[in-house]
Amino acid sequence: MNLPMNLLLIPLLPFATFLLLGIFGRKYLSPVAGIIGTTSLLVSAILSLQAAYSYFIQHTGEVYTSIVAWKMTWLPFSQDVSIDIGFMLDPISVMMLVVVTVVSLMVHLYSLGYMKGEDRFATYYAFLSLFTFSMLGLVVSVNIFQIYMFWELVGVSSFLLIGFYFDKPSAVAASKKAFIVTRFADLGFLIGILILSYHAHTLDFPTLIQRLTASDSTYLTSAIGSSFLGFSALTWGLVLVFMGGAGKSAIFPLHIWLPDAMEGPTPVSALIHAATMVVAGVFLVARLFPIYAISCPGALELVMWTGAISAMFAAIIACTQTDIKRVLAYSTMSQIGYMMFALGVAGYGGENGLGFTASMFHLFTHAFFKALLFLGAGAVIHMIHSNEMKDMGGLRKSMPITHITFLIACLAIAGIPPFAGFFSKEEILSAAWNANKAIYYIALITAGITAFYMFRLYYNIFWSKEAKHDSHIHDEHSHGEGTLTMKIPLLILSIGAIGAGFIPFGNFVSSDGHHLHLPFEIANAIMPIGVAIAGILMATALYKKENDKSDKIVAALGGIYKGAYHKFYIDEIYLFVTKKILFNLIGRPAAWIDKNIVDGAMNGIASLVMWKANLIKSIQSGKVQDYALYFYIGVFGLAILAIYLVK
Amino acid sequence: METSALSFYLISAFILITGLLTVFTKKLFRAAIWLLSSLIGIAALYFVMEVDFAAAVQIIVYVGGIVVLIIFSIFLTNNEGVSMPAPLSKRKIFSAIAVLCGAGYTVMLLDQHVWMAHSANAYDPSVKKIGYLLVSNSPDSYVLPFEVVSILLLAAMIGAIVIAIKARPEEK
Amino acid sequence: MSGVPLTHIIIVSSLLFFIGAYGFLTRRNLIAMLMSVELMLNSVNINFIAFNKYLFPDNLDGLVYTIFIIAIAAAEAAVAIAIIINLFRNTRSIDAEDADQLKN
Amino acid sequence: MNLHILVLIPVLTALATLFFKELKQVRMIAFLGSALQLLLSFALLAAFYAERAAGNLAPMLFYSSFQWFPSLGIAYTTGIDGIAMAMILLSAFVVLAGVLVSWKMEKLSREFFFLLMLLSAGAYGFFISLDLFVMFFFLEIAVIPKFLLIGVWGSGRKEYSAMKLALMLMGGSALVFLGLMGIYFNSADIHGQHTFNILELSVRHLPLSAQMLFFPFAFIGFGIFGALFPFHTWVPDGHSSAPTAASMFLAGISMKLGGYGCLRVATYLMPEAAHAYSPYIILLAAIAIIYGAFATMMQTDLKYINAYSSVSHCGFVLLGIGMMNETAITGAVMQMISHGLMTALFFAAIGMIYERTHTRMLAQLGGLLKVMPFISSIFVIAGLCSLGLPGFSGFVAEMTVFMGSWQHVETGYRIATILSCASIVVTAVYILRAAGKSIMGPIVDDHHLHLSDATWNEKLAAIVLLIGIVTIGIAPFWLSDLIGPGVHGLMANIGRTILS
Repeated sequence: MNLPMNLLLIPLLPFATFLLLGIFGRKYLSPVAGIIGTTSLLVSAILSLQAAYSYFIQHTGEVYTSIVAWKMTWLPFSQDVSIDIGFMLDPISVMMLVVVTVVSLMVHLYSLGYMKGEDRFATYYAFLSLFTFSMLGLVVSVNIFQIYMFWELVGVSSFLLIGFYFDKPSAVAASKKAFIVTRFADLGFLIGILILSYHAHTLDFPTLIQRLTASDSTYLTSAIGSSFLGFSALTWGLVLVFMGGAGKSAIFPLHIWLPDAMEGPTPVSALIHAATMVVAGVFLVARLFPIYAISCPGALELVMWTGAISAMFAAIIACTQTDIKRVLAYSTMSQIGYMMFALGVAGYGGENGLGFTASMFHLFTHAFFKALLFLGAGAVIHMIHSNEMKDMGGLRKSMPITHITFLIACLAIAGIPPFAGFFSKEEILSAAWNANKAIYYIALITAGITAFYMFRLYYNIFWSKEAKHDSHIHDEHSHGEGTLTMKIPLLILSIGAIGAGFIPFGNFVSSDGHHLHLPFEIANAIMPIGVAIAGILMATALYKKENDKSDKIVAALGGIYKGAYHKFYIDEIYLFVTKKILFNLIGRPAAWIDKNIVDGAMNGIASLVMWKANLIKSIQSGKVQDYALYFYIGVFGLAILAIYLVK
Repeated sequence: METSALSFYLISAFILITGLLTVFTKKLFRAAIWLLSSLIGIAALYFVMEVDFAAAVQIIVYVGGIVVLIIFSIFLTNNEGVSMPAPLSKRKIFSAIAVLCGAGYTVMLLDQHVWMAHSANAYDPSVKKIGYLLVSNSPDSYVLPFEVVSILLLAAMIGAIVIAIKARPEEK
Repeated sequence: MSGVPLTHIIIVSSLLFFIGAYGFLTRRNLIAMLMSVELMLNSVNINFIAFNKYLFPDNLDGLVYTIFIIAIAAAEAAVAIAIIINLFRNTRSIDAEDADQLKN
Repeated sequence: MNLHILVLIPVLTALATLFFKELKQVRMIAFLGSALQLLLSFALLAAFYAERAAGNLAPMLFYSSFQWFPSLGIAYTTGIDGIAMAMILLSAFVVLAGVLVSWKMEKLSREFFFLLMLLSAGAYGFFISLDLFVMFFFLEIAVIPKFLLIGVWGSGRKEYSAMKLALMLMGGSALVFLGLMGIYFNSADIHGQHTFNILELSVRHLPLSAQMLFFPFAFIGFGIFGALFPFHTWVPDGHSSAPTAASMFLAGISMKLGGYGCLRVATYLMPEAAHAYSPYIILLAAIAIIYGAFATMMQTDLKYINAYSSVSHCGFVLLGIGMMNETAITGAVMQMISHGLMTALFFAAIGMIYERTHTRMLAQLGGLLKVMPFISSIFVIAGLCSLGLPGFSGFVAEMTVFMGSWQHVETGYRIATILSCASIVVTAVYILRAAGKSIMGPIVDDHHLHLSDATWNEKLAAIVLLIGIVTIGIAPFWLSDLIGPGVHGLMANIGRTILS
């Protein structure tokens, strides 16, 4: 195997770039910042590909074991429980290594051209490297607290990147919203960790999984034994950990931050909100998958249903959005719903592990074509300087490469055979078919809707209105289709979008490490292809030529359409909850109580003393005779006292 | 009731009545006169108790000295004619209560208390013995307090002069 | 003088004392207060002499005390009157109520 | 390597500042004094490690004792263990940063630096002394300078806050003294000898009745210093009207005196009572954390925000102590150190902003990132640290407290832990609200445009504190190795209550 040193280099290189650009970037290195960032990512990508090659290809023996290349005790809590940082090689972590580094490299390359004019160019690359470092750290973590740590770092870097154009109040609000919602989910994750570590007496992944899955282990019985509000502690732990994952992967209840996160620069959305960060939740559930599958099927059930709902819900909203980045954001949410419920339907080991492999395969292929979609959209926005569909149309002649690559990506995501999306989605559907019919049908309908809204997007950008844009192409300030550095990533990713499907994923990634032969029957492939083609035809009919058919349908749908367009008013509900309840019902009274009651009590004591002092003061009236009287009374009292005491 | 007991009761009644009158009369000068008569009554009491020296001193110093001094001060502050304003009602009530219960309590105590005489032999307060006590150098004599009192009197005199002296020029 | 019990004398002196006290507490005039103080001092003298005569006849401490008290009373009266005159000179009145510069 | 130099240097620096007139010399002396103090504490740390490496496992190292009042059993005994060592390092960092931040203190600069040094001398003395009376003595030394610093150099309602702070701290020290008397008189050894020495007292078990009576006095007394819930009202006013350096000292060091006192005096010497009262402590701490966090959300003045967040963070310290197990107490000590550093950094940043924009109101601030990038990034870093972001000390301390509090035997206390965990969300809300409004977003009023960025001394101050925060954040094992044995020593006494 390769030395731990060059494994460690993979995350450390982006970290070094972050420090370098962060401290010295602004003043000295800003012109050359892009080059530094990209080269360091290139080296890191090569190293991870080499690690993947040596881990998968040169692999001997039947089962892929998880190898801990390097581990160090970071913070000891007690003898057996401590946070340690390490580097673990495991089928899913190596796969994620490859995905993260490759997509991050593409985004780095793309940003060279896209972000050229920015004044905070170096800081942008610093934050991008920080993000890549924390994502890599998250992926290779060996300890559940290490994953939590890098989880927070990923959250902060997404906060910094979303709020990159910080002089736009909407960007600042979006970054705050993203961070607070994910932070709320991390709270669940933290409590989940506390529960699991309390019962398993360890934070280390391999031992944690071993202790909570071995049927005879005392830890497992203690975890299932103690219950709270009806559910066992283990279920609470796993559900809360899933809540953490759901927050980061924008699953249904906690998805409100993803559409607003589009305020960030488009390459950032491509990297963070398409390929890497949003799949962190899926990766987390995959990492703890044995516990979910073996010890606590209830939690897995919850994962399945939330995933399915999220997929369907997002697909419906995506059909109504006009901002192309928001369409892609909802499509990401829907695809992640796919991955989640694929994990949900899976069991542990052997044949019923198909869901797990399908989910990972979909994650792998989705990273490529979704990043491609975002970068393509970025190129379009870069030229048109607006996100709205209505300003676009007929761009296929002025942006040939973007057009072709965008088409490839749309075909891939819709699930048309030769492209990667078809293979991974078909595996998910067959896994769902074996496990749960209802989920299968939901997935089928969602696949159709996905095809529909993707091609709606495609036609609106590249076809429908012709004339309006000729003026745009010739005026000087438009960059045309963007520099070379923007085109290369598009081409590489489109190769990925086509080729990724043919990789025999089964014998690399599986729930228990054994090789898994992915069955490929034409029979159950027909249904998804048919549904996809139907979706595409409907979209062509409505949107290829500029016509009012789509407006008639919108009028017909009326209320539903408006609801979907406004994201079913979930944002407003959340806002109401936070604004009314948290701010007014708890925050304001807390501040008021502190100012008046607690502080008032202190001031009250002070004024009490002052009042007493005034009372005493009046005794010193200055009249000699008053003093004489008090003196007399005093003497008289003492005399009585003396007499009684003496007697 | 021998004559001396009777005379004692008469004199003490006289003392008490004149005392009350000094305290309650409106006119300041008249109060001084009642004080004078009360002090004379006390001197008579000493005579009745056969302590002639004390009576003599009482008459010379108190009646002759202090009351005259008081009358002088009344004239100096020229309000011999004026009648004093009535005391504040609040103060009068409080002091009346205090004094009455004080007096009542003392009288009640005196009734129950039995006095223990320490020696039975006769009491002759002859002037020779007083003189011996005051100025002889025997260990139990009072020569030291005697000297101290004389110094005190000297100081009092100087003090009185300094306080009451006409305002010095620079004060004006 | 043998017939008069000691208690009666002491009652007389304490009554005189309380009369003096009452006078001191209520009189509005500083000189009147001085007079009441004289009364109180005299009642103390009566006490001394009475105790000396009835309880400790063989030595004359009581009598000597009385003499000293009378002397001191004289000194005290002198100083008091000097103060009163001075006060009169400043505030034109010797009413006890006005003399409250020491008010808080 | 005797410890008296540690107290001697600040006192000498304080005296030295009195002999110079202009600001230049005075601040140079104060700077040299505090820098020397920092070097000395590092030397002490090295000696400490050497001593520990050489196998000397005595609870207190560099032990020395001089008779002061032999008849009463009071001796000037000094000695340090891991916890005291960490506290000394914290104070050294904050003092140096404090001096650097007040580089342009024109007004009565000589007295200002004199009082600062006196305050730091009190803190050092408090941490190294092992005699209850001497500890109380140094605690008192530290109170008066605070009053003067706020009263004279403060801003806003400075007289009111100075008076309030002084009175409440005096009240606190009165209670502490009562507690000390309770301990002193109830701990006579076989032949009737009383003593104030902590080591001897820890061996003599006080009768339970005495403990139950005097523990509340000692704990509440020190609690008032450490912002225990109902008695925390001096914190917002005191901190916000204090000058920058004073509020750094107040929050950075003097609130730690309270926490350290609660741990070393109240809990260590009266463990049974501590165990009996722990439900109340935990309840108050949980309230302080959540209540403080929510109250912070409503504040509009930057300094009030940081002051209230200090109340919330100090709640963690008391929560850790209340949980009475080794991990939680280690977490409490770490939280003291991390909170000391980060709140000092936060106040420094706010001070710098205030010096330039002359306003602390959120409404009047905006978009400072473009104008003063260094100060804004310091402000954001301090915010993220108090948020509990990994890589900074806040995360390390809070996670240790959470892990420790979750190990508590009784499952009823999980609610307190969940409540305090929930505070990380509320903290995130108010930190981002403050940072979002003042640092990011558009420029609010245009004459902020030509404000200058941090000068060299402010940068140095920030870097000094940053080094502390990041070293703990990146590699916390050195801190837990330093504190671990110290807490283990305490647990010998505290632990016996859980077993019995």
